[in-house]
Amino acid sequence: MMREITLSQAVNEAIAEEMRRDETVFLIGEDVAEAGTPFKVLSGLVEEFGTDRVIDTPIAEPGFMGMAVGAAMTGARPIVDLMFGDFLYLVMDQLCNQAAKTHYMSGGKLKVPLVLRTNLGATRRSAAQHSQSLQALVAHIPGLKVAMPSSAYEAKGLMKAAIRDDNPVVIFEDKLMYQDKAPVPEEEYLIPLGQAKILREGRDVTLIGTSSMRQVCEGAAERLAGEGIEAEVIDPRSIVPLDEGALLASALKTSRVIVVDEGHQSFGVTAEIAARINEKAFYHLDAPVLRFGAMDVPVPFSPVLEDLTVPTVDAVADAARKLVAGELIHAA
Amino acid sequence: MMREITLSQAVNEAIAEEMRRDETVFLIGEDVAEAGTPFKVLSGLVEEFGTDRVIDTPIAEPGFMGMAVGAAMTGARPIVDLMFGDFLYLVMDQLCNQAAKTHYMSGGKLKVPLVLRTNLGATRRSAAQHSQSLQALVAHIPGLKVAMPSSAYEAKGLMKAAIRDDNPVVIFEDKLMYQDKAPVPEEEYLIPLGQAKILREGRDVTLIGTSSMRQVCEGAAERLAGEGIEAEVIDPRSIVPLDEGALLASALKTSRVIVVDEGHQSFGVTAEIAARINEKAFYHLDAPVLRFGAMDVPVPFSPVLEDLTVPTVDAVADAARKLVAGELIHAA
Amino acid sequence: MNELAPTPDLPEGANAQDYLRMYRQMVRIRAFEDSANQLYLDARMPGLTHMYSGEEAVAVGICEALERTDKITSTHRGHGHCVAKGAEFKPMFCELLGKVEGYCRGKGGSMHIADQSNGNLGANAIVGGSMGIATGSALRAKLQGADDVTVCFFGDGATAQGLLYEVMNMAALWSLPVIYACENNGYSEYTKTEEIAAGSILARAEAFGIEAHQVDGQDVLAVNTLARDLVARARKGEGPFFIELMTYRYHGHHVGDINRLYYRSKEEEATWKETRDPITLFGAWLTREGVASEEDLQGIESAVRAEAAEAVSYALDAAYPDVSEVTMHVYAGEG
Amino acid sequence: MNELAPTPDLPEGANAQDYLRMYRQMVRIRAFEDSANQLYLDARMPGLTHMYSGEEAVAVGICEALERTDKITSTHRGHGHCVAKGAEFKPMFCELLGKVEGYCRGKGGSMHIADQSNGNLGANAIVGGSMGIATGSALRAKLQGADDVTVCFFGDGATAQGLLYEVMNMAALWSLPVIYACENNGYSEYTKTEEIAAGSILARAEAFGIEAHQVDGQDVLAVNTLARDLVARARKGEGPFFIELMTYRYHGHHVGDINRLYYRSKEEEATWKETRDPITLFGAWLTREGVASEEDLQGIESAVRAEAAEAVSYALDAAYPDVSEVTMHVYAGEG
Ligand SMILES: Cc1ncc(C[n+]2csc(CCOP(=O)(O)OP(=O)(O)O)c2C)c(N)n1
Ligand SMILES: Cc1ncc(C[n+]2csc(CCOP(=O)(O)OP(=O)(O)O)c2C)c(N)n1
Ligand SMILES: [Mg+2]
Ligand SMILES: [Mg+2]
Repeated sequence: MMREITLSQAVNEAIAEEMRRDETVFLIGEDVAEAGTPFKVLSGLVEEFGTDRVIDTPIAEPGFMGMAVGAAMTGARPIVDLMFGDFLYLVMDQLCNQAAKTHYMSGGKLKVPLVLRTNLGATRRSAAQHSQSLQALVAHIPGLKVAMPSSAYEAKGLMKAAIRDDNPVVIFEDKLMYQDKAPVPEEEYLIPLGQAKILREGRDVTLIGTSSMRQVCEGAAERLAGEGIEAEVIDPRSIVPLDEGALLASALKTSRVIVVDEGHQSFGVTAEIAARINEKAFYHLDAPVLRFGAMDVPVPFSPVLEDLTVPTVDAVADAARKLVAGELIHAA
Repeated sequence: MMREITLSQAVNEAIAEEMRRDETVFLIGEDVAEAGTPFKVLSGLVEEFGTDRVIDTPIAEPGFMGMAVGAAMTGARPIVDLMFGDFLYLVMDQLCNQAAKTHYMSGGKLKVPLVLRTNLGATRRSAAQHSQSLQALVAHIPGLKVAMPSSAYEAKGLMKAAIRDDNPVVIFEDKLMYQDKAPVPEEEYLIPLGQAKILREGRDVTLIGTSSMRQVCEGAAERLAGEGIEAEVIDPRSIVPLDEGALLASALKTSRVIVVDEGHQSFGVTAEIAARINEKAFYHLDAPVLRFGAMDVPVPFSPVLEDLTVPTVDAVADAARKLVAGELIHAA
Repeated sequence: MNELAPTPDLPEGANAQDYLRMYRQMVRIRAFEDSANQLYLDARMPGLTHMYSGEEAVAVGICEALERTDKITSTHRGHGHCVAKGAEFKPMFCELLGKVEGYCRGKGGSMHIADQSNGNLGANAIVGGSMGIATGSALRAKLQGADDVTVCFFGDGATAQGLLYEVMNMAALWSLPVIYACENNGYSEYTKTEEIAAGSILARAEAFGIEAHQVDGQDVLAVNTLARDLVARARKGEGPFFIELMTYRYHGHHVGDINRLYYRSKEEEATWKETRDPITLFGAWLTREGVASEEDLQGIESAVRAEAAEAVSYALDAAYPDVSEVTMHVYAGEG
Repeated sequence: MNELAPTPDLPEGANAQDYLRMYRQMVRIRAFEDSANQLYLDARMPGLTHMYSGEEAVAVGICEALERTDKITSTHRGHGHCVAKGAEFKPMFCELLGKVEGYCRGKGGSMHIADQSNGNLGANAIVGGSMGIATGSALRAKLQGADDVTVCFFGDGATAQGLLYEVMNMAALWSLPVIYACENNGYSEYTKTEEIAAGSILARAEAFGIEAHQVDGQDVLAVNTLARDLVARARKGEGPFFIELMTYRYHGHHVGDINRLYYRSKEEEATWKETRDPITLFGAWLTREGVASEEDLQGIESAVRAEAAEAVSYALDAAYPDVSEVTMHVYAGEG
């Protein structure tokens, strides 16, 4: 039987393997060395690779993000650790004006092979500045790739692919999944960016879920199965590049699609996926593509409020049921 | 006949009127005083209001953005001038983690009434870091309002409403439109955020255009009119709040919709508008909602390339023609 | 330095009541933190929190130099500032527990706790995130001819954020009434200050033409004396100022940071607690100077502890916000 | 100072050829800028551009102290750095005109121009935007045991950006081989430096423990002597360093900035041009010291002007990129 490891271990292994394989790979961020990050994801790496390759920084996100860009442009492959996804706002200029555009602006002469690993996810009772899921912001910027692992297996394979990619890649890990286990092969494998995965086949409705929203989709599918509804569950795994082909194929098959992502719903990831499917599969759809994102509110601290803001199995299953039953949802 | 003034004059008038009306309004930014900004939009204001209310700053966007938040929280109404929309990345933390969330995080106790005025628009041959249209980024963040004036008339009315709004409002002016004239009443008027405007009625197809893309839509409508196709042109005027009702009503009427916005297409403004219309008017649509955004590439310098990246009258008219003719576009 | 100087430069007009209020405020912070920590250990508090214990003389020494109309900005380690600026226990514990009677109606929690009506502009979960806000508050004061002063609290770790230098530059150029109060507790998270701060923190402020002082952050009188002077001068337009307050946090970086040996020793912690505790030192000074008796101080202590206990049980029983609150306060002027 | 010191501390191993190459490089920058300005005035150049004229001794003095493998980062006012680091005129003018033979295939334009193969990591249209890049390049050098040095050029205005202090802190903590070269030309856009910079720029670097020097940016020998010394020391691991180069831009902030009276006087401009021109000063020194004759210098000048003219007409005739280029180079490894 395949061994099971946690998502945290998977990330750690991926990085360790790539650091062994390629001397130019190094880690940089706050409390990544001895502390191994507050989530302990990087524990043990400084012991193996030393403080030259696992670099603790001052609390200066724009600074070390910019430095990673410069290091990447000149022959290194930095992995930047951004402690919380909410701090993306601080590094946007270095990430979006510099890293994302350098290859293009230089006419292909300079490359910026770096990985920015950060996280997403609410319901940790961490309030509005430590709970955001900001993948839509970076997905909007040409030149960046964006991966969203949905399990330990994906986390390892995507991380390894990202490290070897010659472009800036942003990886969002769900901080609530670090202790979730999944089967992960001992042998080396990579998951190319841009390949969605069908997690469950079904013919009645397609549930597309990113990151931990995969679990929400799988939970809903499980529940629907008990009611005789066969849901197909797909994880895009990366949203840039987006495996449009796989998503469309499923849409054509089921004619009904629900997209779930934990970022704010408006102007978020679900909008793009829904718009593309509508655009390219419109005449094959029985119903509008439905979307579930986080509520359009700053994440509240109080548990009774916070839990209301994220997509749930209940809500997704319910919507799927109505879609399949042919009920008009949100009909104007 | 109503006088015509430029968009630049309209913005200037709006700010001057509000500064006269309310002592707590002040302007802050780089070279806003004597220089009146590189676009000369604010010329004359320092002469009337003095350097205490028209404040030249060092080149420290995060710093003065943060200061505006603090000033707004304690009883002033700052208008922040951000010279290029591309610099939004630099102020994202102060804008999105602080300004946008303060009211909510404080349980309604603190308010942040500020206006961030900045610009968008390519084809000025300014290359990748001075040509972006980043409205989608801020529209994604709950707590911010986002206005996109499409003419001098809108620029004045929206600016006045924004200054009086008790929330952080981001206004994107199209820097290529500063010299465009439009009729603007001498009497005071405000344009409430969240009210779309129907610029041209039509029954065959709806063209939704933000900011200068309104001109593209009007140009397309003009051309289509010559061919007997009646296009309805709508300007949302603000994208947060979005006047969903007006957009849906038009979609129901014409059954065919095209959305045009100058931000990058993927994960952009057109995705949200298209997704919403699909979601809520699906059964009334004859065809998928089509989208035109800027190409998903960093804006190139070379004119021959840059001109390819933005939506054009040709492209929109062509798509509308095909929609009306019932041709499947992008059919899977 | 194991005891406070016997005859400090007494703040003008200070008297026994002032001293005892300062003492009481320090004890209140300690009691608040002990209760918060216990709530965490009992798994009755959602999320995490960062304890201010050990640093009480900083918040109290400074806030006792402020008027109610003066403003402060606070940090992720913000309970101390909140108490010191005049907050009550009940709405504080309610906030910590996500209850609707909290200062932020339960929406902010520990990292955003603030009694806004006393001029606390908010705790901030972005390290350095409030430096602009504080400086902007001071700009507003100057523009509107108000005479309030704003104090910006932040840690040694936050000095690495570029925002500080941007706003110090503007504060200095425009002589703003703001005081930058750097709480140097020797660590940012799990890293020693010397590993993350090159050169001299004071010199950085001075390079912008800002008068900068270092002070023993365990000595509430020294802190308060300096703060009174600088606040008065800032009010007259002589600001900005910078203070580096040398202090120590007793607990881990946050309540869950239990195994700390890999970044600091038990001995170091013990030395600070045993020889440099700000409450013990000030208590000893108060009795030595005859301002209060041991019994007086014990009386304060037990009254405060009782107040805290009562507030905790009040908060535990208090109501959560109604679900309708979730969409409330996203925008001002919309319910 | 109206003439260069007669007997400067001659850089070790320097000789007539070195001097003449320096002179020629300064002339090349001036000629490039004059042509660029003319292209703008003739409406043959798309967009705007920022002239380096007047500041030639800065870029040349520093870049002549560098090896080809050393790196620089440049600014919106980047033509001078580009020429000084070894770029050729033809691909530069092609870039300026958006032609496919440009260094960036026409995709970058004036604000992103760079001869990457000579270690120029790019001009940058974000003021201060390259400070992280330069420091990161130095970090890479240190990690990989390479001995190259990186010079980060930026203006006085850019010292207001917090990023500078973030990366100086890390560069100092980790002794990185980076030199921060602040081109203080007295203005950021239309604002005088003293209105936007509080305190002392040098002291700001020093506060981070960084050795900092001010030098006359019109004196190419002084700049070069200092730069050689610091580059050599940085190569040995003694970095980082900071240099403030006092200089002046002759043109407006950009080519369209014609009416400048509201922010600086005609007299000021004239004084700099007439008494502190870096090329004139160095030319006078060269003839005085007998390194070259007037005719030699004129020969250089006319050769350079001819080279520029030829490159301009080459670029004007050169091809634009094919439309297929628009989607090329968004991602590396995809065509
Ligand atoms: C921008 C940002 N980066 C990182 C963090 C994570 N973080 C929270 S507290 C902290 C350490 C802060 O150190 P210091 O400023 O010295 O304050 P102290 O905790 O010692 O009071 C860090 C790194 C954060 N909250 N915000
Ligand atoms: C982040 C950012 N803010 C503002 C600008 C607009 N801008 C371009 S150059 C400039 C002045 C820069 O002054 P300085 O650094 O002294 O360089 P100089 O132009 O004098 O060479 C400004 C404000 C910009 N390009 N980027
Ligand atoms: Mg600290
Ligand atoms: Mg300058």
